[in-house]
Amino acid sequence: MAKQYVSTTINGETTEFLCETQQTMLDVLRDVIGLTGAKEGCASGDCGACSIQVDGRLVCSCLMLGVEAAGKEIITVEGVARGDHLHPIQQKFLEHAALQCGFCTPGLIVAVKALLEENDNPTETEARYWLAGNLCRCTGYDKIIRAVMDAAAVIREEKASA
Amino acid sequence: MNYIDSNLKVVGTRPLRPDGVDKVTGRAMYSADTRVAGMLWGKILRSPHAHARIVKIDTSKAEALKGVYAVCSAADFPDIPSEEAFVGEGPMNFRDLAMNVMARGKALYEGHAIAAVAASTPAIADEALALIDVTYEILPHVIDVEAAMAETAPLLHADMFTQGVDPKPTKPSNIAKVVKFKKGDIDAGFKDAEVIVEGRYTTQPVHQAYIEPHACLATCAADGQVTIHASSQGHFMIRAYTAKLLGMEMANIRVNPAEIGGGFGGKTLIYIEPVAVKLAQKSGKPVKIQMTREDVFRGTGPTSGAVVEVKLGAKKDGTIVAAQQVLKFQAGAFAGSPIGPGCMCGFALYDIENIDVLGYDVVSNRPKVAAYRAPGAPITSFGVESCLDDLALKLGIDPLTLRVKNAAKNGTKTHYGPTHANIGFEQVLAVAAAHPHWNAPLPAGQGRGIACGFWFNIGGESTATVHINEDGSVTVATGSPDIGGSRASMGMMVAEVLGVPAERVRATIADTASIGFTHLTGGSRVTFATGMAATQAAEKVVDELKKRAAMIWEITPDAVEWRDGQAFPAGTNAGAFEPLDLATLALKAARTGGPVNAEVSVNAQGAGAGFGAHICDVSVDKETGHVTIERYTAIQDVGKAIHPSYVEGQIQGGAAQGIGWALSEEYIYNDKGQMENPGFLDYRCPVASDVPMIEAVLVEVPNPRHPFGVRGVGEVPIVPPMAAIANAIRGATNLRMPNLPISPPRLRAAIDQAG
Amino acid sequence: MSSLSYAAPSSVDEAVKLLAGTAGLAKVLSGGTDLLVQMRAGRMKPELIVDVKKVPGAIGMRKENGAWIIGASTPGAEVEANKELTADWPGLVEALDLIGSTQVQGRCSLAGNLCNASPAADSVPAMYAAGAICVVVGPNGTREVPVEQIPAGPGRTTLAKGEFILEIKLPARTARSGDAYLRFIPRTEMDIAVVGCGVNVTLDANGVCTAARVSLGAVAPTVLLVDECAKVLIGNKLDDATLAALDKAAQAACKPISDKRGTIEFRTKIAGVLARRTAAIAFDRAAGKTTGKAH
Amino acid sequence: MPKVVLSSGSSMQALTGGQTEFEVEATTFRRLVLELEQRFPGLGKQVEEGMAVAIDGEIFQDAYGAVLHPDSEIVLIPKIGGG
Repeated sequence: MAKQYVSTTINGETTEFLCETQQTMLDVLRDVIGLTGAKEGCASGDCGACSIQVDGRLVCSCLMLGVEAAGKEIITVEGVARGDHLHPIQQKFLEHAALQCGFCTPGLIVAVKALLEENDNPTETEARYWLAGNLCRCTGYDKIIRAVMDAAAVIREEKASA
Repeated sequence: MNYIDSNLKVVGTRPLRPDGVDKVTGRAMYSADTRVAGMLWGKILRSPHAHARIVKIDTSKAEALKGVYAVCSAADFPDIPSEEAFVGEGPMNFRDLAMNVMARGKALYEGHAIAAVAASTPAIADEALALIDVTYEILPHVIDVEAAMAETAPLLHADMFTQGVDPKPTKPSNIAKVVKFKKGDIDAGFKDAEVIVEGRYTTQPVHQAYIEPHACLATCAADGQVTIHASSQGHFMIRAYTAKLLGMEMANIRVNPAEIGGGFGGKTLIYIEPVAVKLAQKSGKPVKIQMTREDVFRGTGPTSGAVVEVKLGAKKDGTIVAAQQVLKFQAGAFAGSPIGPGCMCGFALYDIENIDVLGYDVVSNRPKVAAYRAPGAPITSFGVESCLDDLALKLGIDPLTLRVKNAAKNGTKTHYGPTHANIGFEQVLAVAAAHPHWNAPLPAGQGRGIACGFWFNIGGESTATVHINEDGSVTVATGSPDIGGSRASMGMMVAEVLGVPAERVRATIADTASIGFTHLTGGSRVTFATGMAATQAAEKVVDELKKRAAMIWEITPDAVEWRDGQAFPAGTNAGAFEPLDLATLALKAARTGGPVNAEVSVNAQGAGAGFGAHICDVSVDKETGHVTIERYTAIQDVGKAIHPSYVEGQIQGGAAQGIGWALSEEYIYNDKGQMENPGFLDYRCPVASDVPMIEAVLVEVPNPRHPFGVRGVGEVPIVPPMAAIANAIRGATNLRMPNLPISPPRLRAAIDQAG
Repeated sequence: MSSLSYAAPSSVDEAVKLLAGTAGLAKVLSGGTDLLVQMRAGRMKPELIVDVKKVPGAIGMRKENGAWIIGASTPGAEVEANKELTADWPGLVEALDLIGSTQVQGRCSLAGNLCNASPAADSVPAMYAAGAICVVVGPNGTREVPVEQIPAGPGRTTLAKGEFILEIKLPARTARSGDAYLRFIPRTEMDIAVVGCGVNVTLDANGVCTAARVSLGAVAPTVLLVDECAKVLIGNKLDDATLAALDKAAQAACKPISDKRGTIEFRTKIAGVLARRTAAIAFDRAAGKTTGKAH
Repeated sequence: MPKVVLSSGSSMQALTGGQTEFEVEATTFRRLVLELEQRFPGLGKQVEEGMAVAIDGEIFQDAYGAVLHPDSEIVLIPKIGGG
């Protein structure tokens, strides 16, 4: 079966790959490109562990075909840190102990990034509903939400002082 | 040495976890993240039938497919004899385990593994599975526990005769075991009682629902040596079970522990590892097996669903004088539900003179149950704590006061034998009574509930090594998979003993070939038992460092004192020397006798039992039956919190899982015995918007049997939520909801019925 | 093994040719939030996937003398970001917003939700209530079809081979009009609707209803447009008597099944509850009272 | 002599012919296991592999070394695992 050629941008790098039509973007990231940060928890869009940004918009990479990546700007968890230092969201997740097993964390980091890009001052309720598609079985969400609110504050300060 | 009352510098603080950065940047390697060149994809064919005789398995078409390198079924595995052993978690019959990993003769539940293939791509593997031709003779099936107990029920195992009844039965049964516990004289107790309440409660099986599906990668060298990369709650468990099922020597299997994406007890068993090894042996290539979410739901173990009958008798003043329980636990397709702990935990919280508990371990055509957080305790306590609430109501006594009046204390003899020692239940109840939540006025229309929980916690075998690196930094390695941040607590205990900052100590998990045996991560044992080993290893290192300093100063080791990461002369008559720090001593290690390391193995005893009390407020939409958790507080005796954030996290996570168990999680079967909701869409775990902030209140009653006073914390928090929520719903609606989950259709129906 | 091909045409003609020209099953890909799951589960085995998102008109929104024309493949998140559209059709936008998670919002589309033809689809009852018109393109050119004529049954539509929905038209808003959509689910998010209800009303200066469309989801093989409920509203204010009659009419219209998501009894009762609650929001909006989210 | 109590939950009365309490001459748990096996064939093995014991109130799992006193009470209970 002829594979499809795709040229795209992943975490700022121009990336070319070959994939089969039925391979999802998640399959491509993990099995073709070797970016295993995005996780497969369900492959049906119900857990959010595979969350990525496509042209800035939050999506489940398991609900997108690899071929659809052509010409898009894709951000995965591997592309969130700012060079050699952590993004405030990552820093706050660590400070608040907002992870236990850490398997849902990559998806959450990307989902929170998308949230704070759209709204840097969410209420607790807004944050909880925005993240309803990111299942976490370890934490009960408490520390995750605290980390989100704290990271939002940092990002607002950064903007103010910029 | 004991540090409980010493002035601690590291333990009790909240440093960043050592493995944190990898996990927030996507670098951490979980089971499915490992891949090697030339790797094949293994997939497993599962039974579509709940109960069927396997007449024939024809794999010829699959084997002929291009890209398929190996196919296997039960015929490829040794037919091992029935043998009880306690290698991992709970008594395990290896014949049952083998037959669960690959069905032999009969498929006992929908999702039971029948055969497996290894192919060059996942797509080819899927195609190959479709080409395997299995002839089934469909048999009548049974799903529900009481139906399975009936004389006329379809039998799963012709050779299963109920254990624990005298005389030994002559007819086989689905009842694997009967368990009885007695204390005092139950009949006299009820005669003595002035008030009696009883209830019948049911709970649904619930899945641990770790977000990481089971996965492993097996490679097999020409000389028969096998390497397995897998995440689990015990890589030594994987080695032992895989060796047993394949008839291999343990030394020929090396298991590398991948990061684990949640387990909660569900990864204390194996499902795919022997299959991956077998396929690797047959194909001569590395084989990776990765379960789908549907595989996880259909093929792996939830905890038992159950029927729980409770009868309580009390004096008017609230003294409980008689307590009786009958428990019927689903074990799934093979014997071994947590009926033992189920029978022990419910009444372990209270000082009651007369107790009678009867438990049944019952097989039916469901996946074999696996451990899930305090196995058995949440089920039994849902019944007991709900019934206690009704008793309080009938007595006109505040439900917390009733629990205080009857609370178990040090010296209370339990109905299963042990006497409680060093427990903190009274302290927990006192904190609950004084807590602002318990004393806050209840908003109109809301209900407030309280319930308590108990778990033994265990110790057991652990190994830890501490290395002083050449530059004076420190590494601690253990054999305990880190499921929730234990690397942080290991590093902190070692740092405390060495007198260095937490950041100076790196904690890792060593593979089965690189460290001594360590029992799996479960039973809330790691911070207690492995922590004990790590602490003792650090102490040995300190003794060695003192010797080295003594050698440098030419004085006797007992004239050296270790403080704040440095060696000092002990007093003036020891001589006047500049203190020697870790870096200096490490630098001189070669001259003073070589590397400074220590390894300690323990079989830790004296694990301290844990008690918790949860308070929750709910509001109920009486038109839809929808329940909202408005406020939630979880109070628990944690002994000593090494890293308080991760202790709070355990409690918050356990409470949230309990909220799902109470309100929304359940297995839905059709009349063919097939699960209808094998995915996160319709198996409804709580999402972020379903739960409020969960206030975790840490009560610290130190366990004198641990150097830092640690007692296990991971399991207690899932015990109280179901009853706490049901009790709150009763407060809001005046309805006792005895059946879980308390879903909107159930609650609306109950509201309509009450009129 | 079965080969699957993919095309992303840049014109209607090209897309129609591809869809009509395939011997086997050809599927239109908009957001793919249903299609990819069905393919993964093996329930759907297409030969060709036609990604129509590059077709002019498929993505984006515009207002033409009061009427909104929405590209049928526009991701929910993009539709929700349009403040003016949200002001005109808050109920429809909220319904779209209820499909799946934030992640799903980044992909899911009105056409996908409609053509997946699930009776429980959240945006469909809202489109029924709004009186939306589908612009269908195909081998025989373009035709405009009322939205309620698209679903034929669970998983089936009335679209002919080679046809797909390019745009969704919403009629121009008249004064004192408002719409709302509510659904009931066991959790607060991420579930499929057990019952869904859309209401769209126009009031006179005294708050008396002059026009109404009421729809119910997940209580029959397809979403229902319930005239009996509309009749109850028209000519009345939303007083207790009207609410009671609306509840009764909604329950009477239900022909649900019992399944893993709800029983016949429960669905029927909830349909009545939601009809009342949704109507209350729609009336408030028509009267210019609230603009806040309904959930 | 230390007293052994079979908590009925141990479901081992079958091996002891219904006896639930008896005295055993032993100063360590190891000796106890050997004595039990000798007196009730199968019981010692069962205790070793499937059981935990409460010695004077404290639960031990795999504790050969545990010391028994003349007045010790040893209760045999199911082994405890956990999640």
